[in-house]
Amino acid sequence: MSQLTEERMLDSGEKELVLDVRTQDMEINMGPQHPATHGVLRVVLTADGEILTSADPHVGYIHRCAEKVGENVDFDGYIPYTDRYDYLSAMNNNVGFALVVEKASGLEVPPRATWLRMIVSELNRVASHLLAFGTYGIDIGAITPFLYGFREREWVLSLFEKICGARLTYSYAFPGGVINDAPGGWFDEVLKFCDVFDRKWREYDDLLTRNKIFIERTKDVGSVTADQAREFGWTGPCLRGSGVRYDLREAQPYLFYDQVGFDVPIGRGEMGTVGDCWDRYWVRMAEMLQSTRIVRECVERCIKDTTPGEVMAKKPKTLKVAANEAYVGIENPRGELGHYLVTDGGAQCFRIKVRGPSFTNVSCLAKLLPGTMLADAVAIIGSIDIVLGEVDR
Amino acid sequence: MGALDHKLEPTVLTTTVDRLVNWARRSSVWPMTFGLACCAIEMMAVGAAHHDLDRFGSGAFRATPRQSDLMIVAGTVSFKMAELIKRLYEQMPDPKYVLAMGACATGGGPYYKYGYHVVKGIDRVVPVDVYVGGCPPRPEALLDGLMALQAKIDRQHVITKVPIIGAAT
Amino acid sequence: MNFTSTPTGPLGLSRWLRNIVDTVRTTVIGMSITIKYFFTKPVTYEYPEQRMPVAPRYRGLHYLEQDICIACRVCEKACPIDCIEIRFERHPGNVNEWFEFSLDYNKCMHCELCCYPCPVDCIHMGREYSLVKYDRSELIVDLMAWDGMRDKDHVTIQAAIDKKKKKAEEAAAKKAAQAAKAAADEPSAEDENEGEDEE
Amino acid sequence: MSVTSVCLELGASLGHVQDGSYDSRGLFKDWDWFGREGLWGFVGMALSLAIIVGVCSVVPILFVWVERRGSGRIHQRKGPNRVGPFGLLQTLADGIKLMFKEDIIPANASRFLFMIAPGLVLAGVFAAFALLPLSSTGVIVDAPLGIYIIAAVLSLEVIGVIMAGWASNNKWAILGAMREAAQMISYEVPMGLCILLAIICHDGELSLRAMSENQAGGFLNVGNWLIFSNPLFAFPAFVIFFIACLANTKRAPFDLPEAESELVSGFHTEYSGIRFSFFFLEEYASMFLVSAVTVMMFLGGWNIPFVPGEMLTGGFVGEVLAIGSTLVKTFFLVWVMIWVRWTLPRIRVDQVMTLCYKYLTPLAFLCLLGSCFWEA
Repeated sequence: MSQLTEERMLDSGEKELVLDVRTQDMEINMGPQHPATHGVLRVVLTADGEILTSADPHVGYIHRCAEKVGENVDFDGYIPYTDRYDYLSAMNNNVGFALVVEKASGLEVPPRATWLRMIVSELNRVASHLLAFGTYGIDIGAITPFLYGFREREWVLSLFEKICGARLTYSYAFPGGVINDAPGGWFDEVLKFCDVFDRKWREYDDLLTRNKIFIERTKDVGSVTADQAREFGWTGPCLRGSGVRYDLREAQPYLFYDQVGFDVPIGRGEMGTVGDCWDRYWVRMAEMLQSTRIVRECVERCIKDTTPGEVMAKKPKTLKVAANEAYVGIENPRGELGHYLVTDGGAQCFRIKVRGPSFTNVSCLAKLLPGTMLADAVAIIGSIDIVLGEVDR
Repeated sequence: MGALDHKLEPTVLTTTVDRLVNWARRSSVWPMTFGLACCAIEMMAVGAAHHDLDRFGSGAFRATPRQSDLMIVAGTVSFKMAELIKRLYEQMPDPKYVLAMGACATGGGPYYKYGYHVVKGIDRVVPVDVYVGGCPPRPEALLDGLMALQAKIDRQHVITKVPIIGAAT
Repeated sequence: MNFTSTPTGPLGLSRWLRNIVDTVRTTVIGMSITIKYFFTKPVTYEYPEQRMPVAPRYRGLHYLEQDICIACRVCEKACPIDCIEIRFERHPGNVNEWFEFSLDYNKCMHCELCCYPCPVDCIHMGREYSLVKYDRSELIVDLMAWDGMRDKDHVTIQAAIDKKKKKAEEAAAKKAAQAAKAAADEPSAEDENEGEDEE
Repeated sequence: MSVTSVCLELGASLGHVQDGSYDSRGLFKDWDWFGREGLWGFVGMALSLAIIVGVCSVVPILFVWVERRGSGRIHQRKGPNRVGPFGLLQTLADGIKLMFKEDIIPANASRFLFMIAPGLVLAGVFAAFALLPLSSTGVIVDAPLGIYIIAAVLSLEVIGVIMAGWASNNKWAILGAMREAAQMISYEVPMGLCILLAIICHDGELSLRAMSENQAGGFLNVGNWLIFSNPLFAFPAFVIFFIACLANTKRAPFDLPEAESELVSGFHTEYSGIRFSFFFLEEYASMFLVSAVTVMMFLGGWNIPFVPGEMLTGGFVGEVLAIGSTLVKTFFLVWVMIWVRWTLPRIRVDQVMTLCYKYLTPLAFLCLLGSCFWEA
């Protein structure tokens, strides 16, 4: 720090002595071990007091070479790895990869498997958004929502455990179908969960969403207009939070999403400007209700239209796909999860490229954070809801 | 403790002190908020209502390594992260414990074969006290791991001499 | 682009009052929810004593029905990370002398891919989940119920060897008989010799 | 009020007590269960002192347990229940563990300041306990300026916190310390105004004991409690004072100095072992202290509904009842603090200031003015 006096000419022609206290901005290293970075994101912040002047996200602390592994293991063997890049929405990842292999190989999937895939995808969306809700609460400073969110999440996990045998890394949807049919009574329990969840959702609404402090913390913070969101390449709740109605389930329906009715909640700037943290958060909350709505309809159709037991297509022991290329994007809880698959006739992917939503979403931090306060930075990072496993893959 | 560390003969008094301190240490193992990957979600689930790590007095997740006793390495450790784990471990005050949770932390896990990034076992970076297998382990398994750690703490010597293993009695 | 968190609008009296009312109202609502749960029964499972029900399909630690295992190594090949290690020696009578059937939980990701292709359905993922060790090498779990061979295996092998011997002898005898028959068509002396041998 | 004047005032009160020139009813003057003379008098006095000090230092430890169990129940979990009966020994175990933990002093820290900061913080709070009456005679120093000395001694804490933050040589710590400084000093304003209101309503009494005595009587021995006798202005003032207390004790939603999701652990990021436990204890001790002060000023002190005030000011039973009553009310307020913590999100640092200067201070002024008219 140095103190300098300098002379400055005023408009009136008089000279003025200005005491210039030069201060140095503080460089803060947020992460990789920091409670608010949702894993191992590292953001190098420059702060002038509490106001941030620049932010520089560093990723790669949990790079797990998912794509490289895909070139080495066969299609079935890669499914467990898809679980692990976005570990909060493993079901969706399974479905996404299974779909792209099916598209490349032309495998026919039994309808029951498709319905089951939809049910588990939507349940997983609920589970994932519940965790986002909880951790966002913690980021803002309320710990109780996290516990409540996990309480309901545990129920979803127990449902998953019953159908596929795992709590977090499901490996449920394989190319050609799903591994197991739903056990007896599973559908009833799913419906019961949906009903109870809708009631609990109102509590979340009262406890956190409508809380004045929470609103004050999140409204007008990190506002992103629709154009800016598109420029960032955002997808998913982040993009919809900015008021863009773009949902792959609606825009390019995969599975049977064209046969079920649901709304696409978008941010309307209810509390502040369109595309602020509250809107992004709200889109997630509203999506959970839509998910339970889809689940209900899927369960009904699944029971009515399909015969139990037919969940896996007939396929050779080792699936080989002729030289082909395919891209399938699905709506992950965090946005568009795209798999671009190139095959060469072998049993492995020749090349698999994963387009992770979190990675694209997180890229905005360098633009979004400067000018906000440190506490806002936490709120913004939380509202983007990144999963570092997928950012780095 | 400093000067008294492992200096005193085991008498009624010193062993009682040992037991008291061990009791206190095992009853309040504060983990560090440090999640790496998938296992971290299960670690959070352990803290949540259904499993409730706080029953064991370990619910106080501390964000800073300075106040934590236990580092739960929950997830894949890449080479880039290994360095930081080492640093975090060194920032923790003694006595400190490390629990390797899940296959990735214990030995490279699913990435062992094709991964060019993974530290094949976190014990190559920091000394590990308890290994919990699974991918990811169920929350109950982590609780088992905590109980195993408590059993290990119970066998510690704080001020009394450490018996030399294999010495003639 | 400007993303700063600027406060919106002037703080008029009506907004000032509304803010106060909102804050108090939402705080009271939130507190009523938390206190409601304070008087609700906890959902905690007291773990070591009480256990959360584990689904029948749970993919926990593996178990092997060694009796019916035919050591075809399909599971070993199916594993994406080669965490199954099988070493055995095949003896007569389809008896395997087991040296190793181990699962390395340092690598295993519990994907159940080893279980699907098993032709005799002998490897399963059980509902046991707790694998806590003080040493990393202990995470390599031996799935074998027995090492090497059991007594009855020896019997089986012996029986198989005997059977084989017998078969071989029979075959030899048959062959010899055939040869004899063939020889019988030929004239004389050898035929007698053979007959002597048999006696 | 500056530190010097506080010390002077405190010293003066103590000095007066010692040379007998200060005629106060404090210092256990009436606690003559063992007789006032000779050895027994000394023993009695020591015992009484021990009770006060014991209560004041054990109670915070209890609060930690209450907080952990209470938060557990709020979350539908069980909370610590394996260490001792109902997990009651949990805090003790934490304490012993922290005591036997390595005490790290970072290499670049300012060693001396780093080492004394936690002690200073704790000393500030425990010094204030000396002025806190639990019953009409259960007070160590009944200073005539009691409430202001407490307010001033409490704000000593901020010095310790800034010291800790600065000495740690850690960016999170210094940010936390700065937040603490801003927050504490700002919230002294509405706090002071509410204290002023209480003083006005209590006939200009500054001693907490006198304030409490002033609230005896009335309808069912409740009517004279300040929040009931002056419901229009004193009740909002009570709420404002309580909010300011939350901010002063760094409790959520004002836990910015140690905001875990933002500043790792705030000003005590670098502290480990016993020194950290000082900060930990200080938080709960000051919770107890400010709650007790609130009780004394607004919630009728040691007065119990339906029990005549005279019964509580003399005799062994009366003392016990009075202390019990104070503790119960204080516990309730502490519970509300815990309850609030597990409900509300954290406020941002600029909103803390907004809340203080744009909402609480004007409201406190209004209440002050209003009660001036009300009392007049």
